Amino acid sequence: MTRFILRISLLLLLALPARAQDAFTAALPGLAGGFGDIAASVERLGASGDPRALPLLRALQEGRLQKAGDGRILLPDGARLLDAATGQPAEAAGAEAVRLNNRVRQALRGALGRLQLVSPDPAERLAAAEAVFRSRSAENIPLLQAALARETVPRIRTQMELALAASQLVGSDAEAKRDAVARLGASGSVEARAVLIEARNANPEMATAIEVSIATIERALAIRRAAETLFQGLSLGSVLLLAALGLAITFGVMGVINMAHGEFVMLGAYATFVVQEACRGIPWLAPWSLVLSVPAAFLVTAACGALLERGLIRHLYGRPLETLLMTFGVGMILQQAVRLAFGAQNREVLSPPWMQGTILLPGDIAVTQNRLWIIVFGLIVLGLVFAAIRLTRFGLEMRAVVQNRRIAATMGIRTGRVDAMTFAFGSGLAGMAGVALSQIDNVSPNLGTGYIIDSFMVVVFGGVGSLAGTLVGAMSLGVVNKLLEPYAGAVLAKVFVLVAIMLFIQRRPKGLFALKGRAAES
Amino acid sequence: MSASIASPAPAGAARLTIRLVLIGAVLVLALLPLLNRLPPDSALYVSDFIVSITGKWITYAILALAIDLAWGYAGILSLGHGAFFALGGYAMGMHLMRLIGPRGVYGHPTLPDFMVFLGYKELPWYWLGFDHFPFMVLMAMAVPGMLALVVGYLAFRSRITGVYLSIITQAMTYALMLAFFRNDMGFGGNNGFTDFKELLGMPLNTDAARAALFYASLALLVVAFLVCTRITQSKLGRVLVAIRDAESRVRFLGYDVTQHKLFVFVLSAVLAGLAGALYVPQVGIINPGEFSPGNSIEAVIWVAVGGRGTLVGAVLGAFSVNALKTWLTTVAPDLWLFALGGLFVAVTLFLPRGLIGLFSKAPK
Amino acid sequence: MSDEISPPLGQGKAAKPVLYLDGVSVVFDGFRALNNLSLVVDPGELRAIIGPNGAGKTTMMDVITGKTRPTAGVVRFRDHDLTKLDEATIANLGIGRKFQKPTMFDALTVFENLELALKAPRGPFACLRWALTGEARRRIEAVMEEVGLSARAQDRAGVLSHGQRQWLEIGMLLMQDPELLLVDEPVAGMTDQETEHTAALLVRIAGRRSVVVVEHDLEFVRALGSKVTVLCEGSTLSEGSIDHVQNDPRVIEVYLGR
Amino acid sequence: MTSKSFTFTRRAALTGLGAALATPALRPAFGQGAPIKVGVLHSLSGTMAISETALRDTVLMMVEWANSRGGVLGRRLEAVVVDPASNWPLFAEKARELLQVHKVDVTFGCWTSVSRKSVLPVFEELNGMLFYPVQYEGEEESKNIFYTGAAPNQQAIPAVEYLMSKDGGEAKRIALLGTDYVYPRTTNRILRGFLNSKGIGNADIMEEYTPFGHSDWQGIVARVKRFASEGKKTAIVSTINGDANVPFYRELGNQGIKAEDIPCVAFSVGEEELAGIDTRPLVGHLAAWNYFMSIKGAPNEEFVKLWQAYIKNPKRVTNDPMEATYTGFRMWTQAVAKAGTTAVDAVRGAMIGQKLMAPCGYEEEMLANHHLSKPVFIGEVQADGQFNIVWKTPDAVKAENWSQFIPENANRRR
Repeated sequence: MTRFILRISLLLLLALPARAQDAFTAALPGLAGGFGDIAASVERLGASGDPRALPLLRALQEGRLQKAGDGRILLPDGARLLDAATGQPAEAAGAEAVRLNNRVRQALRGALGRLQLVSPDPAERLAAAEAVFRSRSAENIPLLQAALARETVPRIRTQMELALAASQLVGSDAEAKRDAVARLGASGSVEARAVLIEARNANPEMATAIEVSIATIERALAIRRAAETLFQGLSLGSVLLLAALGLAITFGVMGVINMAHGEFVMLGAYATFVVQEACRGIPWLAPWSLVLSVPAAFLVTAACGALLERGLIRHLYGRPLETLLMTFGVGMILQQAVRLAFGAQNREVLSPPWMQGTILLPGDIAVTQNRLWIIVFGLIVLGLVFAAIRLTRFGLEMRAVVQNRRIAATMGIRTGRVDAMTFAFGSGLAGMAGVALSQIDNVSPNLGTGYIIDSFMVVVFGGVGSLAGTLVGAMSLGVVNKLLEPYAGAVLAKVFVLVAIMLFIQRRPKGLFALKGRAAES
Repeated sequence: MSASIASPAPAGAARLTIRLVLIGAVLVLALLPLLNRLPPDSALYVSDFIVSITGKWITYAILALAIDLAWGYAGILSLGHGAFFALGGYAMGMHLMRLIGPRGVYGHPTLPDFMVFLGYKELPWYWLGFDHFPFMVLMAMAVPGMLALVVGYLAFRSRITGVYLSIITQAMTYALMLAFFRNDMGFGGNNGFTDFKELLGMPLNTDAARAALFYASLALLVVAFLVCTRITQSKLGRVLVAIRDAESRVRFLGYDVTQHKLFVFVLSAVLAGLAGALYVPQVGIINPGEFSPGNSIEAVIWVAVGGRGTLVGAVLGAFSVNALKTWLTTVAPDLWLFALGGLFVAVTLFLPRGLIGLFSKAPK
Repeated sequence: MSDEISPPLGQGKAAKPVLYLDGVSVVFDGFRALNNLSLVVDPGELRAIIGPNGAGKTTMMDVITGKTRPTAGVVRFRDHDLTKLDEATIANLGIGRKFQKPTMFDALTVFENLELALKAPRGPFACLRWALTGEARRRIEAVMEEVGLSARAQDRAGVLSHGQRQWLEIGMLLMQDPELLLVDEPVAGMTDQETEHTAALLVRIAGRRSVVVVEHDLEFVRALGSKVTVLCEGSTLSEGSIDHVQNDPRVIEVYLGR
Repeated sequence: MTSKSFTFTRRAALTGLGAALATPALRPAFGQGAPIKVGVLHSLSGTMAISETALRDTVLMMVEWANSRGGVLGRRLEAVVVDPASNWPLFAEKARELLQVHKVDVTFGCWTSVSRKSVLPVFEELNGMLFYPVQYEGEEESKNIFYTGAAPNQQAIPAVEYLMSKDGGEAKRIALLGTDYVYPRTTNRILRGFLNSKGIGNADIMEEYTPFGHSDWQGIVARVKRFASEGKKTAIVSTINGDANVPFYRELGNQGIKAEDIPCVAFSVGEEELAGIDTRPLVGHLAAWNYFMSIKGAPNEEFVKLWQAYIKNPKRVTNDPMEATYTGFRMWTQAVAKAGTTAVDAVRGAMIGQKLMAPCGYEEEMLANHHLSKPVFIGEVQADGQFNIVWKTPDAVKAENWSQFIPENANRRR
């Protein structure tokens, strides 16, 4: 009798909502267990479709979910903690956070994906579609089909269709499988390729069709890879350009060999750090601290440059080799001063949100945002330098002093002031390079040393005194380096480039964009 | 540009004084290993540390001499002389590695330890012959010499001078540094060579070996100094000074400037290579850090501090800067870079003729 | 390199010219420094070249001595094509040059400057082995006598006055024992007396060698009493005796029109 | 010639004065013996200063700690700090100076393998004693060195085992990325042998080396991504050293490599290194060490408190080599107390078998091969720059400095 009643109640419980609720409660204890238990529970929660699962899993993802000493799972709700099973407030004493590892995170992504496929937020739906794609499972097919039926945003649709194809590939419907292979092949994405390669071994009967699809993807990827290599080269080139622009002024225009140039770059990076720390307390300003750093770094390093020029370098005009040795000493001092002031450890310079992650250019070419911004920044700085030299009074005076100091002086130009300003300008550019480098490299006292020789090579290769040469030099060195890298490795590529430049300079001692004519002779 | 540089030929009486001072200095140096044999409580006792560190400084002085010959006289400011020094050092290092034989950690009869654990099966061809001392000595001279010949020929033929030459030679040593850092080069990568056992049958960790290396270095310094003096006081020396001050004018006199520069550059590289070869067994390690551009610049600064274009100044500079560095890195480990950097600034600004300039009157 | 010393002494106009320039042009960045220039200098001849600033006088010297490569044209010295040779080889063939701005080695003494110029094997090993023979010393002393610097033999060239530097450089030319001398503005900064002395010296030298003098000072050119070539905008404007060119209307126009 | 560092003298004077004023009764009274000299051989300038200055401070802290407890053998400790400036021959010179001129009784120092290799002959020749606190490639054993960092079997192999386990994501393809020097080369060789023994063929192993301080990781990270897209679960094992890590992790974050997809386990990235990186995009990437600052328990709390009080910064982090320095130092004081002298030979004998409840929460023991038994922890990077320990060995693991995965060691196996 009791058995009969039990059966009836079980049947009743099996009615959908009840069954789901039961699955929800049943999955909870696992969350207090080891990582394997947690992952299993998460999967069950994701499959449950229970409305309470979503806030719970989100809390878990954000590390807010607590477990009590007795194994009850506690969900934070404002300041209170609620028992996840009963929804009643619970005692928080002795509770500790449920910890995550990669396995749990992976399960979470799939579970959340399934639950969020119909989320009202398009960004969440897109992320969910990507997550479901990764956690491909035949169980997702109906979910995806339902979601697709309602979806209107093309980009999300594409992603959902991919996810559906990937899920169908591990399903049992042979017809759908064949179709999925073709659709995955047409997508041209790296992830689809991975899915196909994985499926190849599991489905020997479809090997030919899969190979065809993989080959289609490979063709699309080859073009994209070439474009990405080009981008990497331009990105490296823009870093070189930024590092070398200041030298193009101080060395190219004034003929001063400033071995402390790298240290000015480093100072610029530290200025970025200081500005960031100053903005830290002001939430609306914090994401823009990097923008503020640009003028700040320029001013700081320009001031240091002016000081260096007026205090030391001007006594050594006409003796470039002595300047070289002296500025080497200055570089040592600057490095150690920063080390003592800020500590030898790296300093953390955050990337603002708009500089993080990857974006897709037309043609699905993936480029990292920070690199893209640095290329843009490099070109803007180059444009500003060009404008400063060609369009401003200062630029005119600078060119006059460089061409004929004596005559410029007789025309009333204060050549000493122009020298100081020119040097300060070049140093300020180094500081701006430091702002960019703080986004890709260490902010440490040694930051500048890695760039000094490359910068000199860029200036000499491009042609001393030519901004166009510096641009072309930097970009071509960057691209050639990246073209060689996959074959020769990072080190040899660099060695080859260095040797090539040395040989090139033997052929054309004045560089790519040589100043011609009698002026260049003297 | 360098009108203030002293002429290589001081007047007779002054020259005699300099000679006496130099002979005295050599004798004092020669006494050091002997004083090391005195009982430690003796007033004249010189510690092992002083002997070994002085031996190292002597090789630095030879390097400085080589740089001064090229820079102070011919106006060739190479910022890559550390590369020649390091190449000589690597030649010696390879010899010493070969001599370890089966005493290595893995007990392989021919392969050095690093090759064993990098999975080499046999010795690369460019390691052959380095087990013979004379071959090593030849290579310690020939490899830096050949490199100088090639780089110098290309540069001088294209009339690359002044700062351009400095930048190119700097790139040369930088490229070599990157290349030697690669483990695939077969030179031990970043670790380079170390844990040497013996040289010419002498165990290296003995006082006798230290004294022998000390005297070998001192002898090379004296010979190098005499060779450099002979060159600078010959007509060749005057041609070099002429090239330094007005290169194109020398061409119009019918001198093949490329040949003269090449001669002195190669000779200077060979000297640097030999100095490097003697340096390695005394410090017990050679690694790609020796190629770092900073090292070469520092060596140039020794010459500038001592006073360039004087030979004596180069030696004086190498000793004094290194002594200062050794002392400061112990008494002021956090602040020594300020002192050294400050010294470099001060010397270029206030003592264009270096420490030697303090002792001799200006030429005008 | 040729070490032969065979100045074709005393040969007449019929002899082969020492220096032969034909149709020489030099273009810098679109600017024609020399424009189809032709010039023939005979053995033993003394030739004065005048012309306004920018006429191409110095460029012409640069072309002859190998410092600048012509864009077009023939430049021959005896049988040698100078456009293919470098400065040192040309100098060793027997062409000496004195620069507009006296250039020597300031860190060396007067004696050492002359010693470097003295005709002798020029290679680095030869220089290393070089020892000053009595003969060489006598020659150097003779030249010092000639240019009036005997008293300053052991002084650094850097401390000489401008006029003395001119003399020293002329002395260096003499030490080179060249067949052809190119002398750029030799009397700038000299006193009248020194100028006269220089003119006499050049005339004396010219008997044995060919001398080409570039000069602004017309009095000095007149004192040389030689054939005069007037350059303008990179080409020959007029050629002949000093009186001839001074009366040439084109020359007058160029000089007055400026 | 007295040669205490300027900073140390000042700091010691200040703290000593402070202690004297605050608690005059507790002022340690030292016996008549001359001070015991402790050499500190860590780079304070140049590229390695980033890592090594913290170790210098740790040794100074321990000297102060020992002195505050009455010194060792009733004698005061005195630190001799020198700056070998990240220059390897200078390391050898300074080692000689410490031993011959300053006659130090013990030296704590070195970080890179090459610096240790360069001073090793000096310590052997002059019979000095060096405590080396950093994990390294093994394949070495010197009677004059005590290795208090991990040998490869105490770090690399457990980490890769974890990656291949169910919890670690069941990696079937491994990308070995390293800086081109001997530690990564040897470690990767050992790992390759280990992976092959676990059925992962060479086609599923990618190995790539970069120079020191490499800053442009775009191409390599893109290649790893491609390598990972070939149908098997992939993981990265990083032996990237020092400075190159910041640009590497930035690139990893920016190219969207998530720990759930391609986890990256590092052997040279600790709390100090993470201090210079925005760790939010890196959550879930791993590090294998024998100590993490986030370890619970009294020994670690004591250590962290001591450090933050000494450095006067409540936010400064501790890391594995600092813990190794601390552990080595304390074992040395125990051994000196046991031997009753600082003489190297006697202390060496007394060192073997020394035990200490280390900050890592396990009892560590100095083994006869001069290496420590150590537990292994795998931690996942958290958003706050600390590590969340996701796996640990049940016991301390005995060090195997001669790896069984290097065939040449076959005849050495014990």
